[in-house]
Amino acid sequence: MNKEILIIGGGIAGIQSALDLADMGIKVHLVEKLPSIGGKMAQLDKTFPTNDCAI
Amino acid sequence: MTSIAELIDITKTYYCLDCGVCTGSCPVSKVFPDFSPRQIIERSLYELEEPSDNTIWSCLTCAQCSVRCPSNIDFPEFVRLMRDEAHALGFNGVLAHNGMLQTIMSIQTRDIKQDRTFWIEDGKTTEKGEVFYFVGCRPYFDVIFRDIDAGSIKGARNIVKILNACGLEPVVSNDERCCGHDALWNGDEEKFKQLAQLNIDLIRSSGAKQVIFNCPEGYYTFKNFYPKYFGELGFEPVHILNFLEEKISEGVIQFEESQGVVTYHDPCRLGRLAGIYDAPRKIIEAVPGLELIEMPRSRENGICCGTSGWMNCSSCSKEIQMQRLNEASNTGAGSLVTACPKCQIHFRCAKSAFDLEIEITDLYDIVAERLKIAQGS
Amino acid sequence: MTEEFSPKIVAFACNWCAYSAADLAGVSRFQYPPNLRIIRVMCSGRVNPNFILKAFHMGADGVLVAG
Amino acid sequence: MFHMTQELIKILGIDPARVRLEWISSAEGTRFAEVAREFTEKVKSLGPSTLKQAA
Amino acid sequence: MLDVGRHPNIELLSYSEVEKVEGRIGDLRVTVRRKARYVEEDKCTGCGTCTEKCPTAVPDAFNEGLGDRRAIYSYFAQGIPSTHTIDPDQCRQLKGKKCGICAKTCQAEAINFDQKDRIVEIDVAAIIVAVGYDVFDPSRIPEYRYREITNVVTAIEFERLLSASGPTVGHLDRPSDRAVEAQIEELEKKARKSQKVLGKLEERFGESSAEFHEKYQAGQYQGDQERQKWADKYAAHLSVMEPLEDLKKRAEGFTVAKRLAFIQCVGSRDFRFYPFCSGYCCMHSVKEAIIAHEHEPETRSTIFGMDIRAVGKGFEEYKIRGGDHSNITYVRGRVAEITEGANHNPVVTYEDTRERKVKSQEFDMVILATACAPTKGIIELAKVVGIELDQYNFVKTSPLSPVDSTTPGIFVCGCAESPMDVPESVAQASSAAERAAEIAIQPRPEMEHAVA
Amino acid sequence: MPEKRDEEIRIGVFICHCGSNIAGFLNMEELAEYAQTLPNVVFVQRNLYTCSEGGINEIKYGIKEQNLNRVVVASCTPRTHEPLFRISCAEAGLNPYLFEMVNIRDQCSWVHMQEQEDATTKAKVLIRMGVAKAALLEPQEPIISEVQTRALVIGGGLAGMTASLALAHRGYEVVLIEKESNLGGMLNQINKLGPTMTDAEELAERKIKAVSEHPNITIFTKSVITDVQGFIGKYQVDVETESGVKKIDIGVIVVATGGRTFVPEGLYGYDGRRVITQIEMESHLREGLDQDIKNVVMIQCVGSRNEERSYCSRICCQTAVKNAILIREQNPDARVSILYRDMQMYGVENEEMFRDSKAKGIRYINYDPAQPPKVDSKKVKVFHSLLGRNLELPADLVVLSTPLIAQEGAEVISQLLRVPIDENGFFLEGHVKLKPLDFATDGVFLCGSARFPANIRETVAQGLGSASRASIPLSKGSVVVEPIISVLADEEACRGCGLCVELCPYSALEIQHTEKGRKVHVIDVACKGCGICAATCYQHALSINSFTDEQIEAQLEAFLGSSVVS
Repeated sequence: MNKEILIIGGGIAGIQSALDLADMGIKVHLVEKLPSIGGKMAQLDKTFPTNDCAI
Repeated sequence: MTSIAELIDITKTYYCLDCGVCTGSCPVSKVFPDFSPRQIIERSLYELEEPSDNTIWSCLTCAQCSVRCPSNIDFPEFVRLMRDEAHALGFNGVLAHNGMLQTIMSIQTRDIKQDRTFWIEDGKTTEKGEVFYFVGCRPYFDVIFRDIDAGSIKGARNIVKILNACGLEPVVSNDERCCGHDALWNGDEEKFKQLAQLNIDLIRSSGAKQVIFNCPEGYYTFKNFYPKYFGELGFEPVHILNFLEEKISEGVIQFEESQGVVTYHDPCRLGRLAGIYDAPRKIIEAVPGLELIEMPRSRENGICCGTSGWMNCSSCSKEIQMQRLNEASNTGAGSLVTACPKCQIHFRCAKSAFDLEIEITDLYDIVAERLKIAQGS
Repeated sequence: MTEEFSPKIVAFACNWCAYSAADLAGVSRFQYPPNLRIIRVMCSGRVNPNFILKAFHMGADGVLVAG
Repeated sequence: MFHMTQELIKILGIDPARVRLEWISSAEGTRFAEVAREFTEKVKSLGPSTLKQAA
Repeated sequence: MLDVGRHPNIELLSYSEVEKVEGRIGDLRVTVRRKARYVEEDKCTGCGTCTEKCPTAVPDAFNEGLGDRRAIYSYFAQGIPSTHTIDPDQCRQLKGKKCGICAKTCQAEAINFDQKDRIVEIDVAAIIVAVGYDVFDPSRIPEYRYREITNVVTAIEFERLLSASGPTVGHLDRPSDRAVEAQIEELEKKARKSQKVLGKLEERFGESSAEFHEKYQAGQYQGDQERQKWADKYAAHLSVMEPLEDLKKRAEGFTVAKRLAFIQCVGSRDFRFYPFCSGYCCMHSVKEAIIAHEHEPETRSTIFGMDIRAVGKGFEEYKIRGGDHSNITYVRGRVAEITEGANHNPVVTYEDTRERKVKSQEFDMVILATACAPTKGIIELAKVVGIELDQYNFVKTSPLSPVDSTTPGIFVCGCAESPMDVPESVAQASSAAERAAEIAIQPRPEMEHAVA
Repeated sequence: MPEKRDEEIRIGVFICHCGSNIAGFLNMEELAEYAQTLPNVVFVQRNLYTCSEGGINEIKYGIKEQNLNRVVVASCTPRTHEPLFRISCAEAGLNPYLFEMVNIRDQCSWVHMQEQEDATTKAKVLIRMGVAKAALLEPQEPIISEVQTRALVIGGGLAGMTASLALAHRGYEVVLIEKESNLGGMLNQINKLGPTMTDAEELAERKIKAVSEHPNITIFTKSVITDVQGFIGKYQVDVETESGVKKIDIGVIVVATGGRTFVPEGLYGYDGRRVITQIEMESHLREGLDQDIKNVVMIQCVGSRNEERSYCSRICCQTAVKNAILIREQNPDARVSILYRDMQMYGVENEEMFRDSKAKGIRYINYDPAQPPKVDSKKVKVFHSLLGRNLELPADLVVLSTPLIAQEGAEVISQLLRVPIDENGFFLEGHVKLKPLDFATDGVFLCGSARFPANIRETVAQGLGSASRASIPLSKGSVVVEPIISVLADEEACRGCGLCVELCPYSALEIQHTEKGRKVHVIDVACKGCGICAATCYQHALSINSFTDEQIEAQLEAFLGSSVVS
C-alpha cells in the first residue's frame, strides 16, 4: 500500500498535482476552501496564446 | 557638499524604471513639457545633468511624483541635494520679490531683537510653559502681502483664541526665528542650520514639551529635518489640526451653525508629506450647516499651489494657480479653504491678478469665528 | 401546410466542446427552439460527409456540425 | 472536408446555408443557444428541404 | 476538473480548511474542518431548483461582484462538486428569519439547516501547498481612483465581462451603463406598481390621470379628498417617470466599450506594494485585448507598460499579432493618473517615454493588470503546516529544488510559490507530484533492491 | 468479440424526473408510454433521481429481473453521469458498453421551458434515437497493454539528468543517452547560475556523479537514437553507441535534448574576441576577466525578436544581468551598460536581481530596433530612446545576447518519435497551457530547453515534472484505455493507402505489412477515438467503437424517419 498525500488548494496547480498522483495509484485528499474547485483559471474566459477555453 | 555620484547613492535614483509616472504626475511638466523628473534622473546617471543646469529650480518639491514613484525615489530630496550643491557653486533659482524674503531669513540668523508678538492683543499667552505656539513668518507676511489681504495676523490671533478656548496659554516668543524651511529648499543648508539651532535653543529654554504649529512647512520641517540634523529635540511638534480633531472628538470644542459650501485644498507639506488628510475635513464637517465638496484632485492627488520657497514665481506658477482656482470654482463651492498661510497668499495673489469669483478662506477663520465653548470647560 | 413550418435539424456535437456548451446552455437555462437534435460524437472529425448527405436524404432540413 | 460537403450539397440543389460548421468552446453556453436559434431561424426561412418533398 | 471529481484515488474535500498538521515527513496527521454547507453532499444532485426559488440576492464572488447569485448557490455553473451551498451570512433561515423555501423546493431532500462543521483527520505522508494567489486590491493606489471611477476595472473583472458565461454574457457593457440599466429596472418596477394604482383610479373616475391632473391643477376638484389622493399618487408616479424617462433617453446612447486602456504593473514592480514582476499580466492584457477585439471588431486597445514581458512560447508572436490584427497599440509608459471625464469615461494621463511627451487620453474603459499577491491566508497556513515564507509571503524554495519548501515532506507549486503563468504552474504541479510520490510510494518487494 | 446479434435484444429505458427539473417541464407519463412502444424496449421505469442510490438499484434490479441486455437512461448529460451508470451496469453483470444515455434535461427540459409540448415531443425523439443506437451497441472490453518499466531519457543536460534521477529514485530503470562525450549539456559552458550564483561546474559534477552512480541508470554517451518502433509501454529503440547499435525495450520516452546558442555571424562586428556572445562571456568570467577591461557594453535581442526569428528567448536578459553583476564583482571599476528593448526580468527572483544590479552600478539604456546601436572600434553609439539623445559609450568589450535556438537534430528526433516541432524547431507539447510536459502522443514526454528556453529553476521543475508524467504509465505497469477507439472493421477493404496514418493527431495508426499486403493497424493504447480516420477512410474500413457508422445512421434514421415529429 502506498501512503497518502494531502493537497491544499484546488486551482489549476492543485488539480494537476492531484491527477498526477492519483494516476500513479496514490490516494490524494484535495482540500479546497471554496465550494468548488477550479480556482482563478475557472474565472478566465479563454487562455493565451491559443485562445481556447480555460476549463 | 555631495558629488552627483554620492547623491545618486543617497537617493537611490538608480532604481528608476524610466516609467514616466513622475513626469505624468508633475504639475510643472504639464506647463513646461521639457521638464521631466525622470529625464533629470536618467541624465544624472550618465553625468549629463549638472547642478548648474537651470532645470532643478523649476521643481515645486510638491512630492506628487515621489508618492507615486514605484521605485520610491524621493525626487524632492534629490532636487534639494542638487540645489545644495548648485548653491555652493554659486547658482541659485530666481528669487521672488527680489529676494526680500530670503534677506529677512538671513537677518534672522543674526543676534536681533524682533518685535513679532505685537499682534497678540487680548489673547492670553505666556513666556514659559508646557506648550509653545510656533507662529512662523505670519507677522512678516502680513506686512509684505497687505495689498492682497493675506490676513496672516488674523490667522495667528485665531490660533491663540482656539488654544485659549481649550484652556491653554501658549508660549509665544519675540525670539522665534524662521523655521528654515525655505533656506533648506533654496539650497542654503547653512542658513537652515543656523535658524534651526536658534529655534531649538529658544524652545528648550521655554520649557515647552509640545510645540504647536499651524504652518504646514514649519511642522514638516521640525518633524523631519530638525531631528535629521540635530537628533533628539526634547519636545514634540504637534499640528494644530490634529490637536483640534482630538478636541472636537472629545467634545471640548463645538461650533455654531453656519452655512455655505466649501472645498478644501490639501497643502503639499500637510497632506502628502505629513499625511494629514482627514483632520481638516473632519473639522469642516463638524461645523453644522457647512458642506464640503471635494475637488477632483484632492487628498493624495491634490495639486500644489504653484510656488514654493519664494522662488520661481513664474508663468508656470500662475498657470497652476489658475487651474486650481477654476477647479475649485467648478465644484460649485463658494470658497476654497486651505490650512496653509502660503497657499493662501499664492491663491489670493492669483485671484487678484485674474479676477476670479471664488473666495479664499483660512480654515482657522472658520474655526475661530464659529467657536462655541462647551459648557463647563 | 397550415401549421408553421418546424424544421428538422441534426446537430453533430463534439463531446468536449459544443456538447459541453450545450450542457452549459442547459445549466444556465438559455432558451432556444426545440428543433435541433444533438448526436454526440467524440470529435467533430468523426463526422463523415456522408452523414450529412444521408441526413438530407432522410429528410433533414438542416445540419449543424459543431466542434 | 466540410467545404467539399458544402459544394456537393450545392450541386445537389440543396441550399448550402442548410449546413453550418461552428466552433463552440465548452464555456460558450450562450453561443450554443444563439447558434441554435439563428440556425433554426435560417432553416425556417429557407422552408422545408426540397429533397424531402421529392422523396 | 471533471476528472478530479470522479477519480477513485481523489477524495475531494471542498469547502474545507486545514486546521492542524502534526508529525513529520512520511507520517503526518492533518486535521481538516469541513465547513457546513447546510446541503447534504450525497443527496444534492446539483439540479439548481433551489437557487431559482431563493429570495436572497448576494453579489456573486465568482463574477467578481459584477452579477448576483442567491444565498443558496453553486459557486459556478460547471463547478465541481455540483453540490450547492448555503451562505450562512446571507441565508434568511440561518439568520433566524422565516424562510426555508429551498428546503421546500428540494425534492432530493438535501437541505439540512442543522448541519454542523465537521472535523476530519487524515494521515498522509506529504503535503502539497497549492493555494494560489490573491488579486491585488487596486484601491490602494489613490491616483488610479479604482473605487471612484466605475469604468475602471481589474483584469479579472474584465475577464468576467468578456466571458460568455459571465454577467454580461460576453458583451462589453460598461459598468456605468450597467448601473444605469439597473436603476431603470428598479424605477420601472416602481412605475409598474404606481401605474397599477393609477389604473384603478382611472377606471373608477373614467378619465386618464393626465387629463384629470390638468383639471385638478386648474382648481376643479378642490376639497375632493379622493381626488386629492389621486393627484398625490399621480405626482408620485411622475416623480418616478421623469427620472426614468431621462435615464432611458441616456441608455439609448449606450454602446459597448470600444476604446480600452490596459494598465500594467498595478501593484507589481512597485516598491510601495510588491517590488516583483507578476509575470503573467502583460500577456493577460494582450489576450483580453485580442478577445475584446474578437467580440467587437471596432475595439481599439492601448496597453500601457514599461517592458512588455512576452517571454513564453509563442507569446512575442501573439503580442505582435495583437498589434497587427487586433488594433492594439503598445505605449511605453506607466500611467500616472486616471481621472473621470465626461460620460464616466476614464481619462488616462501618462508620459509616452519613447516620445517623451505627457499625454491625456480618454477611454471607454480602463483595465488594471493587478499584481499577483500572496493569499491572505498564507501566513496562517504556513504556521499550521510549518513552512517558511519569503519576504513577500510566498513559500520559500530554492532554484535547484523549486518545489521543496524549507520543511521536508511539504512541497509547493503554482502561484503560492511565486507568480507564474498557467503552463509553468502545470509543470510545477507535476514536479511537486513527483517529489510527493517519492515519499508516498512504498517500494514493491522486487524493487527494494533497486532503490537501496 | 462474441457475436451477440442472434440474442434477443431487451432494452430497459430509465427515465429520470431529476426532481422537477425534467418532470416539471415534460409530460413524463407520455414519455414512458411512448418509450414502451419503441422497438426492442421491454421495460420502462421512471425515477425521481436515477443517479440516487435508489435509482441505481432499480437499474441493477431491472438488468437482473428483466434480463435486460441494453440499458438506456434518459436524464442529464453523459459528461458527468455516464461513468456512474456504466459502473452500475457492470456491477449488475451487464457489459458497461451496452449502456446509452439520452440527455433530456440539459438539451430539453431546461432549454425549452416555455414549449412543454414541443419539448416532450423532442424528448420522445431523443429517447427513440438513444434506443435505436442502443440496439446496435456491442459489448467492449477495456484495452490493457503491458508497460515496460524502463524509461528512455534523450539528452544528458540538467533537464535530462534531473528526470533520470527522479525516475531512478522511484525505482524505475532509466536509459540515458547523450550525443556528446560528456553529460552536463549547457552547464559545461556556463560559469555561474543566477540568481543565486551557483557554480555551474560544481553543479554539473554533482549531478553527473549522482547519475553515474545510480544503479538504475544506464548511460550511453556519444550515442543517438536511430530507430523507434512501437508505442507507449512497448517501444523498441535502436541506440547507436560507440560500441555498435543496441536494441532496447522501453516503456516511456522523455525528450530532454535542450537547445543551443545562436552564433551572431555578421552582426555588430561579432568576432569572438572584442565582440563576443554571452556564452563566450561565461568562459571569460570562469577564467577570470582581464583587468584592463573597464568598459563593457551588452546588447540584447541580437538575432531574436526580428523578422527571421520572431520569438523572445526568455532567458537572455537574466543571463546578461547576471554576467553584468559578475563583471562588476571581478572588475569593480568596470562600467557595464546593457542596451535593451524590453528587460524580460519576469517573476520574483529575476526582478530582484535586476533591481540589485542597478544598485551595483549596472546601467540600462533602451534602444529602438529601428535605430540599432552601432559598434565601432572602442565604442558603441546608441540612441537612448527614453532620453531622446545619442550616447557614445566607450567599450573594451561588447557582449551580444543571442537567443537559444533549437537543438541540432531535433527534427530527426521528432520524426523518429513521431512528435511535432514548432516553427522555430522547438518540440511542440500536447497543449501549450494545460499539457506543457506531454506530447499529444501518449508515452512521450518533454522538458527543459527542448521545449522552449528555460532557466535553471524552470529546467529542474520541468525535469521533475516530466518524470512525474512519465512515471504514471510506469507505476501502473500497464495502460488501460477506454475501448471507444478506432478499429479496422473491414480488413479486406483496407488498401493500406496511409491517408489515415497521416491525419491521426495521436500517432495511433501505422501501416503494417501483412500476408494480405499493406494494412493499417490501430495502436489501441494510443487511440483517443476521435474518429478522424473513420471519417476519412475511402474504403470504409475503419470504424469507431460505440460510434459506428451504423449506430450514427440509426440515430439519424430514428430522428428523421420518426413519425412523432410533425
